[in-house]
Amino acid sequence: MSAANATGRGASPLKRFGLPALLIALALLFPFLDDGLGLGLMFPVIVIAVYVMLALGLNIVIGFAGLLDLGFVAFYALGAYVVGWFASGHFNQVSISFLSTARSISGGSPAGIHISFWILLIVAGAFTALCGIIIGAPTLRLRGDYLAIVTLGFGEIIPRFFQNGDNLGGFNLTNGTIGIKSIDSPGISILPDSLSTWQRFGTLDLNPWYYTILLLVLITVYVNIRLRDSRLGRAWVSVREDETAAAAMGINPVTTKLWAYALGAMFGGVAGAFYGAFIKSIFPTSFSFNISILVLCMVILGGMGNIYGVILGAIALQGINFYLLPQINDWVHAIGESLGSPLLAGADIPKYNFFIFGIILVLMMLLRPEGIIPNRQRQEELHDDSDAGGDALGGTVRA
Amino acid sequence: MTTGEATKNRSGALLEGIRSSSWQSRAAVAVVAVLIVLLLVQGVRDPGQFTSQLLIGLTNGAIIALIALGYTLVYGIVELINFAHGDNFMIGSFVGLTVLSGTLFGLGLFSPISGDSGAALKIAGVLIALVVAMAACGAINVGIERIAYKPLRNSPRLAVLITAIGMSFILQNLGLVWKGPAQVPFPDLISSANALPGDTIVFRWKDVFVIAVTVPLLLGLSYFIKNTKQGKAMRAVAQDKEAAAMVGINVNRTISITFLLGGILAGASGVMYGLFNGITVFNVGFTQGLYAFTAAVLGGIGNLSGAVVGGLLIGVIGSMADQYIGVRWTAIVIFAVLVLVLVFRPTGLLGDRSATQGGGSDRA
Amino acid sequence: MPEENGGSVANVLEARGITKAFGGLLAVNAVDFDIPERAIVSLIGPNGAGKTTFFNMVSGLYTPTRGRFVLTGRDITKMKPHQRAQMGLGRTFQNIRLFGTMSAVDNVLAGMHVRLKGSILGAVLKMPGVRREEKEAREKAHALLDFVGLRGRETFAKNLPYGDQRRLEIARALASDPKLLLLDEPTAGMNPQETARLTELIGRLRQERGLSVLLIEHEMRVVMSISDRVTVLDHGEKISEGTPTEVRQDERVIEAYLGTARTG
Amino acid sequence: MKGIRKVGMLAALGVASALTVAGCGGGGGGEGQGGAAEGPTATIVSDFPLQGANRAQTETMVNAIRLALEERDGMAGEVTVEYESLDDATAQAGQWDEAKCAENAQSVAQRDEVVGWIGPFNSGCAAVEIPILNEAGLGMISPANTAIGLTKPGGEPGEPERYYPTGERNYTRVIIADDKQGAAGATLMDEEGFESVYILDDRETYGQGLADQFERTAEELGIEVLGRDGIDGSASNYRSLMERIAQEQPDAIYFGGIIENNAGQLLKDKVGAGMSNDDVAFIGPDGIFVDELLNQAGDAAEGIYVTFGGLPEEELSDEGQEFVENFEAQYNEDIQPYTAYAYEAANVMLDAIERAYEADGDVTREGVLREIFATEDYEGVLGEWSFDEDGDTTLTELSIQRVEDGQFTLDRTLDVSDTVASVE
Repeated sequence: MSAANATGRGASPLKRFGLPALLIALALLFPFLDDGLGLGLMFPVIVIAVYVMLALGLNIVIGFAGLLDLGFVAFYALGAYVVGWFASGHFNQVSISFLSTARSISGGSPAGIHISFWILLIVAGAFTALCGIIIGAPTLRLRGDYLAIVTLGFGEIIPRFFQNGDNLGGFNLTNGTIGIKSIDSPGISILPDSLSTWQRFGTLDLNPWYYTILLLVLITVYVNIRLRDSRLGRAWVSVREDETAAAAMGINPVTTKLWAYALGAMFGGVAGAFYGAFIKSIFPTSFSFNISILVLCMVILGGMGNIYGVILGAIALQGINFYLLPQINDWVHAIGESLGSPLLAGADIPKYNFFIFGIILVLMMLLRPEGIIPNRQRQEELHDDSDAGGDALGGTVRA
Repeated sequence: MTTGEATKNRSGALLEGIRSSSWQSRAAVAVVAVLIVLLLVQGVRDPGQFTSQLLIGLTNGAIIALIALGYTLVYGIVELINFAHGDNFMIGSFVGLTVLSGTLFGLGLFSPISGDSGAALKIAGVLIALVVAMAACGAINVGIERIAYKPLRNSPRLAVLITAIGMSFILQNLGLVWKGPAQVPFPDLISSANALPGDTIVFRWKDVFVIAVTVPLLLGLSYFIKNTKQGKAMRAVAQDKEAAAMVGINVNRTISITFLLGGILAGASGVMYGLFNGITVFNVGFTQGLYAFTAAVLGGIGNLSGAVVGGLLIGVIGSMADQYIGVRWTAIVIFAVLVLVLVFRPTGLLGDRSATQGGGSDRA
Repeated sequence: MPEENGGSVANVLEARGITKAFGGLLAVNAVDFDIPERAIVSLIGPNGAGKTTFFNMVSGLYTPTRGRFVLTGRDITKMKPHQRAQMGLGRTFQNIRLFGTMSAVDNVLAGMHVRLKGSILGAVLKMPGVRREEKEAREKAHALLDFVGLRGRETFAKNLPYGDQRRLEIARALASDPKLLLLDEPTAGMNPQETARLTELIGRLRQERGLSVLLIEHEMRVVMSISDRVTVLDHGEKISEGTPTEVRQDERVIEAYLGTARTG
Repeated sequence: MKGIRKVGMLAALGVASALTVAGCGGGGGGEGQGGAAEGPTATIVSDFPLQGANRAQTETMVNAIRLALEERDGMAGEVTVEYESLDDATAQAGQWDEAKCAENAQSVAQRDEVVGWIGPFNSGCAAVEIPILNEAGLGMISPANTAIGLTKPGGEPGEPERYYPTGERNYTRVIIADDKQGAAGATLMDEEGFESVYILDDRETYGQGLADQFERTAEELGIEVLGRDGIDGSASNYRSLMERIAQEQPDAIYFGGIIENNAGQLLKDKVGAGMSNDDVAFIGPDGIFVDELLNQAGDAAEGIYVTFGGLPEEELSDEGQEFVENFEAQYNEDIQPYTAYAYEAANVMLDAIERAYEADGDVTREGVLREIFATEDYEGVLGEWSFDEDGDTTLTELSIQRVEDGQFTLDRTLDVSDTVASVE
């Protein structure tokens, strides 16, 4: 990473800024593209962007600091619940509103706590970072697999706690399995009426949602890059590579890891907060172990530690999930019909989703363990005797 | 770091850990003691109920223990959390079910195992189902190792962990396609009648069956590892692969045999699970696997007796939580135990991984 | 220890009654040990004498069973390795432990970690202070690499030649501005030329940078040529201490070395 | 604007069938070719979880909708009707997924040619979808949602208004809501003279809501509630739980939940703990009213009661009987409890489209929605009923099944309108 950075400094400005600029421009224009071509992909793209953010958060923990976290979903859930608690009618015992878009049909101030979404994004980030520190502080001195197991334990406990949290000594904290519903929409109320879709994000025009998550993703990417190239980024790599040696250099392994954990948790939490507001409902069952695994696979598939690879991994996996697998079903049916084969025409591909997913994971690891776009350092670790070359962004391909 | 140095480091760290966290350990011991006292008070208040729950917990735990052994064996040798193990267990129960429905179709239900005519057939059927499932799961486990783990032996652990997760997905999907998404019933071959006289304490023939399968398997496994040449090779490989290879042990073969043993245990526990609970389902491997894995960690992963103790403890903790805390909190209690054990005693209850010792926790 | 404090030469490190027991085995037994300022002190002894254990206790990997360490007047016995490093203790490892997939410069920068102040927020916001600091740090790292005589600054550490890796490790240790540098068999596996260059480098550490050095070394020629003082351990006990010449002539030392040679 | 979007849609269909729809190419390929090309074309969609444990059930529901359409030659009066089946489940979740629900609703909301929505299956999914489709003014008919709060107060605070941001209703259901079904369970206990009950639920929206309703009515009727627990549907067995319930010596155990959450195991362990169904009655809701339960639980299912928010197939109207015959002949599979409801929902929807076209000369969402709510004295497979102003069915007749000789048999029908009124 830092080495790549050094190489990057020498690379032409076109290469350094050209590709990201092109990608950002493309991302900015996507809604027009979607509308013009009638793709109808806005919704899945927004969900994919949420996963990109999650994957980038987990990338800090796994890719940069080398901590295997199997319970990342916990922070996602916590972030979502922050929005659920403070931007809905859930705590109907009180009625507090602050810069919120929430309105009451009866005209009075709506029951529950309604705080501006924008404030809650920050609150969610801070809260999950704090939770990351609370969970991490006693556990991060564990190494490798043990840490993975503890995080897995937390990942199982927290959603179950939300599930049971509708009656904690008579207090309804989480509304149990029924979940928290009718979460307030974000909005920027100071805008003129001509931008009414931005005053209160609606469900029919998804552009405000899209640009919001795009901004969040870009911030995440930027922070990821800055951190990677910072003093802390070096400390992460050194702790990942050799904790004992890092400690002998005066790097405190526990606080270094704790930072990774807290920052990763923060991005997970912000992603969760956005997701909660976007879906408008939170159910504890949506935060299952599978999500942790899915995000983990995104990070690994894309190339641990490589920011662009992780983004690509998230897009690829969630794309497969949302888009490709249902499509395959249609294709197989179409092929079956044209061939007159009732077996294919009636084949039930969704039934094999897990199978396809599993095969992808196994093949990927067997054929290209360093990920789609490998991180240069990680590639070195994986291919022990090959020499250096290429940079993180472009990624020399050595399968 | 050389092995010797690593060992020294570890023991040094352990000593240091015990000393520096003594107040924590003391607090933990105090909490555990209070809990045990509370349980005993309940036990004295209603001994029948307490004993029944204890026995339920122990039999549930025995099944978990068998699955946990598979995790711990593999971890001890290759330091891999074999995520596919739980799903292999599920496949085992499906194989057993298929065998049973094929050979014993239409057999009368609900007759206790006694001298009547069906009994011999039942026993034979159960035995065949067990053997076939054990063989099938053993083969699957070895196959998975060959295809998905062996090529990655020198890769970072994360890579292997991902393939393990991938294999788990594949097996689960196989189960889904094979037996469908719904729970599938097992034939009711073993009586649910109480094996003990009276009805204050319930210990059913099904529970007897679990013990009757588990104990010989454990003894056999323990004998195999302690006394046979292959078992000794396993221990050697677990200690140090390179050194073992240098003294002429076939490391690949030893690893295969470990996976074979793990698969055999998964197959046996799968059939046992089905016969015992009467129902199995394609995703049973996930939850049971998670509990079993927790058990393995609780006992000290890599440690065989630890897996057994951990399994039994998880079973008992589960049933006690069902009884005294509330069913909805049971899973949380079990995972909280997992987290607390790891935080306060990362090496597990039986700590020292003497039996099949997994190497350094700090391999880069 | 009044006499040390009153003396003209202050000690960088004072070890008093250091004892380490592994189970029932006494690896190090009641060793007193001083390292004066700007001194090169060597610790030698046959295999299994407790050198590495003692060394690891100094650097904080092990905690002594009894006894205490004082580094530049402060008790560091209970400190963790990274705290000791922050206090001014730098070290290298017997079997080189560089951050293999970081470039040489980045290895040195990682060593500089504790001397840099850049906060996370500063790094994220690219604050001018942080940028200036990074720039200065990079220049300093280059200077350190020059000092140890290493080219190939952007090469991955693990791809450097063996001798260069040793030098890089020293540069990395120097990056944290230590007052005391612990070198664990720095010439292990080196050919005579490399050994000579490294010996010269160790000498320059004291002359040019004013460091104290604690050296564990097998290569007697190195020990005898650059040490101000040599301490000999055997079976966990200090059996001799003095100038190289004194130690060389000490009967017990000869006996200890011959004894181990005899038994094996 | 409308024109542009139409063009856009055509382009989309031309380039790639970009939306995650599975329907058109599948089994119902022949639909929509009934001649009479002069009328307009409209599309209806259904939204069910087509993956995971509910699959067997939801597939029959999709087929039932296809059947309804085929019986009319793909026409609702003059209007040619296209049908698409959406899936709100994901492989990862193995069941409905709120993101998928929202996505389906979002994408459909923006397609003007869609005028009707049949579904969803799960009440939790409905809570996600209704607000989105409400803003789009799309009329919904659910064949399976029973959570009360979707249409009327009695669930959580703020319900049902929170689901209807425009203030206008757009959601109806042909199934009887949980308040009535929960009451039916309690009424059954009352009639049978059971005095105490232990309540279990599967901690899902459906089961927990139902158990809440049951608990309320039971307390109204003076039945002692000995305890309440939420089970983990993935537990290996419930022996400890049943052991503990046995100590309480209840007259009955009520389970609010679905078969997927291990109801078969629960029954086995109940009987195994010495609580035979004769000594301690077991009452469950329509969520376990599936033949699969008999298969799973075997002898342990003998004698249990199951409440159903409607009538079983043999009690259906003549149209109902005819539907069962047609369906089983056409698709060669047994109907499931909700199959007839999907069929009814489809017919109500098609009739509404027909009436809307007759009245307006065009098929619009507004028109269809208006006509859905105008459904009155409808004679369908479920009997004769209307939608009330909340969009709920006016049917109040529920049935209680009992398992006898390994089969669900109608035990009695209950009219619970009085009981519910007293609770409210």
